Amino acid sequence: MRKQHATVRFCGIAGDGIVTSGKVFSGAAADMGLDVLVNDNFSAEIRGLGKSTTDIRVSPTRVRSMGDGIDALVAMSVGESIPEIKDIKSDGFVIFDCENTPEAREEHGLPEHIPDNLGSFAVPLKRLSNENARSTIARNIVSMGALSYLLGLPPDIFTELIERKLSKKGDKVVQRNIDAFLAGRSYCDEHYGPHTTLDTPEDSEAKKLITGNQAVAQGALDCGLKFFAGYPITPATTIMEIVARELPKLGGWMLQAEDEIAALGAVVGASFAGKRAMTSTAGPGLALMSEMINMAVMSEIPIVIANVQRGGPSTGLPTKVEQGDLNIAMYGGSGDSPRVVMAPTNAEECYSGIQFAFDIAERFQTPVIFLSDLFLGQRTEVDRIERKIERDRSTRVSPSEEELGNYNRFTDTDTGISPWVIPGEPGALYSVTGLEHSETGNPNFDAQVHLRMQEKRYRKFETLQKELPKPQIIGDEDAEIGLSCWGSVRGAVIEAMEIAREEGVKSKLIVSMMINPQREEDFRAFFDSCSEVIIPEMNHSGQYAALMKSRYGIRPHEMHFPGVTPVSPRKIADKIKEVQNELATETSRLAIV
Amino acid sequence: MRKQHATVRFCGIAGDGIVTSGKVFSGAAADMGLDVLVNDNFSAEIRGLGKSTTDIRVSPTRVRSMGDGIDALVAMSVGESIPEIKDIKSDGFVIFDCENTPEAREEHGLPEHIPDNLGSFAVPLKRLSNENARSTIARNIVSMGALSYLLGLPPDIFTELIERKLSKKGDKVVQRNIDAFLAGRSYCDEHYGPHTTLDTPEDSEAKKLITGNQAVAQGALDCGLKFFAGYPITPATTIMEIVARELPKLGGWMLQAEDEIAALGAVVGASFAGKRAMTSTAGPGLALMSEMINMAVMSEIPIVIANVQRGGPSTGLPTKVEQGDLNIAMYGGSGDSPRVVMAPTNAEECYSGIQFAFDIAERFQTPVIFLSDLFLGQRTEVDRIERKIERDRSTRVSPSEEELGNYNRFTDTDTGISPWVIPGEPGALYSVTGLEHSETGNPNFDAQVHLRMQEKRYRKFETLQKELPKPQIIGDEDAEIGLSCWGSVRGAVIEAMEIAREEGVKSKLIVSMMINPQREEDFRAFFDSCSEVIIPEMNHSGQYAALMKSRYGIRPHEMHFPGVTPVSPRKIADKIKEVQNELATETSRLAIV
Amino acid sequence: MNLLQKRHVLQSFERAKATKARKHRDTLPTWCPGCGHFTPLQALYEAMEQQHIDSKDFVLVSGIGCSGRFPFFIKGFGLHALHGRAVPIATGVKLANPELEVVIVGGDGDGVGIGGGHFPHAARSNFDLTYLLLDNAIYGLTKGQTSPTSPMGMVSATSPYGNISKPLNASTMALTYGATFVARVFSQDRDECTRLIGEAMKHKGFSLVHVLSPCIEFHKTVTYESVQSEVAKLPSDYEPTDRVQALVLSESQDPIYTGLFLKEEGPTYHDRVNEIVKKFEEPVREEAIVV
Amino acid sequence: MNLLQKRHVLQSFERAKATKARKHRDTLPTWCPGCGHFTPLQALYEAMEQQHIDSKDFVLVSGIGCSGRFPFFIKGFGLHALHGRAVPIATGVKLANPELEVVIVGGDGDGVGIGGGHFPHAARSNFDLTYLLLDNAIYGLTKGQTSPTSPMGMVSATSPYGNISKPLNASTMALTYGATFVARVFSQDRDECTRLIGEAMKHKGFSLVHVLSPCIEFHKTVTYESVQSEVAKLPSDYEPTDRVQALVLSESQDPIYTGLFLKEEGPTYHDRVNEIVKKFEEPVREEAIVV
Ligand SMILES: Cc1ncc(C[n+]2csc(CCOP(=O)(O)OP(=O)(O)O)c2C)c(N)n1
Ligand SMILES: Cc1ncc(C[n+]2csc(CCOP(=O)(O)OP(=O)(O)O)c2C)c(N)n1
Ligand code: SF4
Ligand code: SF4
Ligand SMILES: [Mg+2]
Ligand SMILES: [Mg+2]
Repeated sequence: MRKQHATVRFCGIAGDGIVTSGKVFSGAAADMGLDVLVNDNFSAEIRGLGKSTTDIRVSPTRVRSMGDGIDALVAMSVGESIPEIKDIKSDGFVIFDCENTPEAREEHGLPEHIPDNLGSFAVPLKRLSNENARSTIARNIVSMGALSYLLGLPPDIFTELIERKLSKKGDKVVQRNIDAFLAGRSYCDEHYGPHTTLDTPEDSEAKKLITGNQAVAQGALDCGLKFFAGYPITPATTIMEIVARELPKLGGWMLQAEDEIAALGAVVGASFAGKRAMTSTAGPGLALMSEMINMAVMSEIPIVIANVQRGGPSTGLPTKVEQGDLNIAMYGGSGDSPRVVMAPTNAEECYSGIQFAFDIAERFQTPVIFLSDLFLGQRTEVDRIERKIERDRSTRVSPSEEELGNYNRFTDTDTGISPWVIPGEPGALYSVTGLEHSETGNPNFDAQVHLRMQEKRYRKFETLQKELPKPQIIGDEDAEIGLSCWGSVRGAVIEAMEIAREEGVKSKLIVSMMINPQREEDFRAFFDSCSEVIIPEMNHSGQYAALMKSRYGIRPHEMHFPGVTPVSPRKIADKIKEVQNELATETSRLAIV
Repeated sequence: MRKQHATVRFCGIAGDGIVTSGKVFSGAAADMGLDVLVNDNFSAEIRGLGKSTTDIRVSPTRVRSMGDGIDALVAMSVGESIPEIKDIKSDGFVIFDCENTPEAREEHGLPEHIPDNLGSFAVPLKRLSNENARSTIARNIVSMGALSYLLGLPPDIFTELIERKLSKKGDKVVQRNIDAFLAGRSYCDEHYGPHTTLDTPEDSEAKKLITGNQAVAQGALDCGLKFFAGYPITPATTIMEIVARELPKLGGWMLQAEDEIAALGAVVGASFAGKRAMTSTAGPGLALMSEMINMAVMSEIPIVIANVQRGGPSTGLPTKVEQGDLNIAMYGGSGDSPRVVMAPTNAEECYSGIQFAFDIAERFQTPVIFLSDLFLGQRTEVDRIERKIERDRSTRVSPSEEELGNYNRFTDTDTGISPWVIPGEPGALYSVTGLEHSETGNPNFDAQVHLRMQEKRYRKFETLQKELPKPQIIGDEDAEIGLSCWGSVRGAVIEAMEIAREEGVKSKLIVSMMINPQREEDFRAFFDSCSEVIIPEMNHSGQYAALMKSRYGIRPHEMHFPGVTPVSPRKIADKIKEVQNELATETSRLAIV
Repeated sequence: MNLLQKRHVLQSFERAKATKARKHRDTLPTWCPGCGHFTPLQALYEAMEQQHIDSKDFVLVSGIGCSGRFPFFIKGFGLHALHGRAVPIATGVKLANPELEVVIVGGDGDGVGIGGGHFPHAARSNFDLTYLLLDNAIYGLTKGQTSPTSPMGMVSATSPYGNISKPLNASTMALTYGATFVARVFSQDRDECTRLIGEAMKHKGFSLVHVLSPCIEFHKTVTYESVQSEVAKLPSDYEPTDRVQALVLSESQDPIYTGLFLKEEGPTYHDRVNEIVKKFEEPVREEAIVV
Repeated sequence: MNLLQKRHVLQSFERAKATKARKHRDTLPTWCPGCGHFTPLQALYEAMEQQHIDSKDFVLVSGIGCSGRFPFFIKGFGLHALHGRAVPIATGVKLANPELEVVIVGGDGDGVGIGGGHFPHAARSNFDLTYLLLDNAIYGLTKGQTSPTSPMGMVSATSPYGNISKPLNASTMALTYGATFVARVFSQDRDECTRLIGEAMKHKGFSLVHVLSPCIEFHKTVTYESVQSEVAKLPSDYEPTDRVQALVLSESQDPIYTGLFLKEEGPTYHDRVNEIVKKFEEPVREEAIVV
């Protein structure tokens, strides 16, 4: 049968080569010019008994989300794979190991769990690996052969990729793996024949791949990052690891601190000394940084924190996604503590967004919390980034000659932005503090001074609001149903809207990387133009919805996805239809009266 | 002239005996049976150049707030006192030092700042102190004599109080101070004659005084506190200091930790081991505790945190009041992190509230953040507390014999509450973790398990909501204007409503110690019954208002007082009148159409 | 996990089964087969066994890290805490109920990195706690970053050009802080592990057992072999009574000494608390105290 | 403040005026008249003066406490940070711009209490920072609670029945952590203060100057007189080159030695960073590095 999209899942435990399988399959797909999205699902354990899966969704057209269900399951280990079968779509199939011939497949306990409607392909992975690669280690490559055959994908690009990836290990290794791959194919050809045919892309140019975390690191490095301090934490560690390797090449440095407080402290210090500086972390680390973020708010020091959200609360679910840190990002400071909160929705925005974050942080002398999430940070997607390399970029507001004459660090201006002089620059000396202070920077606890400085700190946000780009509005302008969302959910929402539209219901979406501040007029106008609003997000309590309710007075339909796995476009599409339906009933009921 | 309320301010610097003056005056007033409220205003510096003032408001009827303006200023030092003159009401007066005779008063630079309408009483404080007490140190006692005379208060209760307080220091000291006091009186009698006559109370029984922080400590000790760990921080330190002294007498212990994280960590440990345990802190400390609070949320360990709010953000204004920590209390955890938030409104509620906090924490196995504030915590007020002493009180839910048979630490129940077994008790062994976990307590990252456990953690809050006492509704039931407030602002709001009522505008108020969860139906019904809602609070960004907007969909008039000093009832009264006015215009405009 | 690996895990575990300390017979540790942490786990089982500690009176508080998973592999009460915070939490447990046997387990990152601010105070206060610090000179759970005990020059994802900070020495730190029991042991020396963990638990006061416990998955230079070749037992006539002497020997890198550096008897924090609390129980004395 | 007190403050301050280091001629320190911290402040002025440090290149990072107010009394750039966090913040300042002279000032509570987790890492990494730890064995700013360096038995509002934890020793800790310059001085010994602060600033690497600086307002037992009677200068022939020797002498309580315990030359953290960064600047070598 023909398919447009297809999602493949490799499932196994450590030693099964799940990650490699994912890399090879997605790499080959990208080489063919297919659009690709990869979502890894690791256990929080290092090896031991942990299960891991990798989903790869490919399509000749744009892949926006992991979709609903999978088309093919490659079951590398039995026990772990059985619960995955339920995710397979009605026209999908399973590949699994069999000792010898398909007839012997009953031995393994897996086949009886496969419903009749599914394709069920027993392949002697271990045997073919042994025969072709002299070891069981190439089982995943055998399965790749089987899979490529059953999906109707040509072999060459796979073999080329295998050759490229393994060339360093010598010809023998390359040949053995290619043999294993081809053995998987011919076994299926012999015993089963093709199953699915995936559409091929019009533009078959090979695509590059990138993860969200890579895009964040690249973006920061390209726009003048000079100092990074961090503490390892899943799923943010890769950002600091890339920076550790790349920053010294550009004359900068990554400091591994003793904890998150020290990491952010060093960032505050470096920024005070005039350098673009950042850290990356996840929920527990962000919680530890609360007090230091506030220090930066009060002393108006630019900092950028890339927070890659994982399941919470507390240590929570380190290797699972959730959008749970909006509350703490917005409200995690004691006292009245305004800060910028941003949320990129895909790898492109990870790149452009982090650059914008630096521009804002520096110009407005404020912390920026950049909320990525585990799904976005770790997933592999097609690299659509337009690089913008400007390594001595600065958006700092320096004082004019005149302003320097009578310099105050915290001059109260119309914009709320006070020109600043960096330590080491001549013409002005001052101290900053986390205490309330007057324009000079010296501590001051007078009621009027406090009022004035609070207003100044908030005024910067009004200035920023005016300078922001417009939010994106997507979909049918005349739709009654409006949606709003944030972060990596955007892809699934757009896909859901497309599904709903195909099924006869129009809708529209407002979404912006800017969570705080936001162009409130645009949002208000959008919500005013909707009869009903739906807000889907990946958490239990509806954190973004609560913000929208408080800010715009709307009463949205909230959809709370508990995290762990990326959200389902189908469920959102159904909700759109359901709400439209209610609306129709409502209207007709009103008409009757 | 006769007066009902009177507010007296002592102003000076370290060494002027401001605190003693406040204690003596408020003590004497309470001894006379007057109602009393004292608000100290210290500088954040230890001594050096810091200024301090003490306001004492007294009245034969209930004193609910510091009111607006002062009736008498006792200027102990010139430079510091000049800015205070503007706060004096039109019929008020100033007492200040003069070298010798009133004629010589020009020397001091203060009198020219005193407007003509005010009483201006030069008294040779230093000279009379020297003459009567052989030192300048009794200047404040001389001023007390002058003040008591000018307010028409009888001398005996003052002299008795002086005798009582100083008796330990010997007869000579007592006599010298009494002489100084009487010298101040006779000087005024001789040179000026009486100025004001304060109404005397019907019930002249002597009153006891207490501060909010004392009430918190007392409440906790009376309901079974066994362990306290803390780290000093203004304005919460006195709670830990009282507990340090009193807890060992009851077999418990106060541990001074190395920081706030360790303090709360020790509380978590002690509570896990089955003891009622708490800590106290203020904004910067609460920020540091974010991660540990979340640990308690996730592993369902009861903890109580008394957070005495001071000006923020960051180190902020350590010795000034603000209601700025509602956001961090509610939302300061990473992930979806439900917690109980309470805010007492006066010393009685500090006492009863903290006891309720322990009952809730233990029964619902949850953190409770108890938001007092600097004004409430430090102010002295009349002790109206009904002691409830139950030192082995427990609201813990233990498993039945049957439940113990097949014990799971986190059994999913209808109430969300899982019976718990304390380490050391027989019959069940388990581990808890900040990771997501199944009913057994063991780590588990399955989507369904996460969903189930999140629901369970939130379900406890629904159960609690049903068990809560009704919120207080105060004022005229049929009023169109409704108010809501939280914490120590309540007193000023009630006073404002009384003022507005006297001036012809009715209003009503809903207020509850419970901020989260809240009896939502009652609040909704109240708001539904109002045409307009006003929410005054002591912060810049309207944190409580934002919560009410999000939770109830209301669009209130927000009043943001910037903190530093307690709020003004007059301003709130004016707002009530203004909103009623608008409403009237609106209605009549509608009527015209 | 291939069969060979599975067998390794099972074997490590089967040996442990011999004691009754294990919680669930069907729970396998989640560590990599061959991880250094298996032996100290078994040693702890045995020490508990030898001292007849009732599971219900045993509380294990752990940090976050591979080492932090101990509570789930042992029979008793467990509190798998936050990264770096096991020490203060354990303090609360012990002060609230001194009848409990409270043991702390954590890694090097956990203990002298993020938790390094708590360690000095637990030691100087002489809380009656036993602290097993499993030092693999790396961040294991987060997949192999440089830790505060990593050697200079170590290459890892966070120090791709080599670590440029001197490593810390947990034993020396404990001695400086005033800990009253300080021992170091190589995790593969099972008998020594059992003996020292047992002694530490018996000791009244704060005890550190600094376990050199290699990470076979991520550490390329600190391995069983490297540690084996660097360690040497303290001289047989060494008396663990002199703090200065202990400091000097614990600092040595060539060889790295293992064994009991110091054991000092004296009142624990709780003993001192009791002294104060008791005064209030005696009615005659109560009046004497001016508060 | 009575005139006498005012005079004391002014006098302490007038003396300081003699140097140009003071920021505003009209800003008086907010400390209690007679506070131990006045002399180290003056000593810092003088050391800056002697070394001709340009104010614009001087950054003072301080913690929270009475000692933390230094930045407002001095001519230069100042960052009055959070309680306990001056050390990591200063690290960031220095790494971002090594041209700046970065000095840290903080109290005992700030440095070995709440900030005690950062101190080890700054020392072992040998960041080029000078740390003035003003130790008054009490929490001054919050009005006199027990601190981690308070003597056993000390009565305060938070230890009303006497402190029951052993005090920590900041000098010994710094030595254990690997600091390359460790000195202790009595705050009233003005010349020694000036000399050692100057030496510390000149030293390339992490320098601790542990200043015994009594709190006259709240401390009843650690006073000018008590400290004066307990301190003794290090023997005149003492060579500050041996860490173990330094450890032993720094531990001594009778007498409490003052002077320079250790000074070790060697590359700072930044020197090592530079070495790495330089490799990438040299095009020939760049290719050699496999990343
Ligand atoms: C506040 C916080 N920061 C970071 C982490 C991520 N994290 C988990 S374990 C770990 C390090 C583990 O290293 P170590 O303590 O040496 O234990 P090991 O795994 O080596 O036994 C880190 C950084 C976390 N869980 N919490
Ligand atoms: C996070 C946090 N906790 C507590 C405080 C309150 N606090 C301010 S200064 C201080 C202690 C000061 O003692 P020390 O560091 O010894 O300095 P000193 O005042 O004695 O010079 C404390 C506890 C704070 N500002 N921030
Ligand atoms: S990663 Fe290292 S420390 Fe962790 S379980 Fe594996 S071998 Fe052990
Ligand atoms: S309280 Fe103590 S440390 Fe603080 S200024 Fe006064 S004397 Fe100095
Ligand atoms: Mg480790
Ligand atoms: Mg101090």
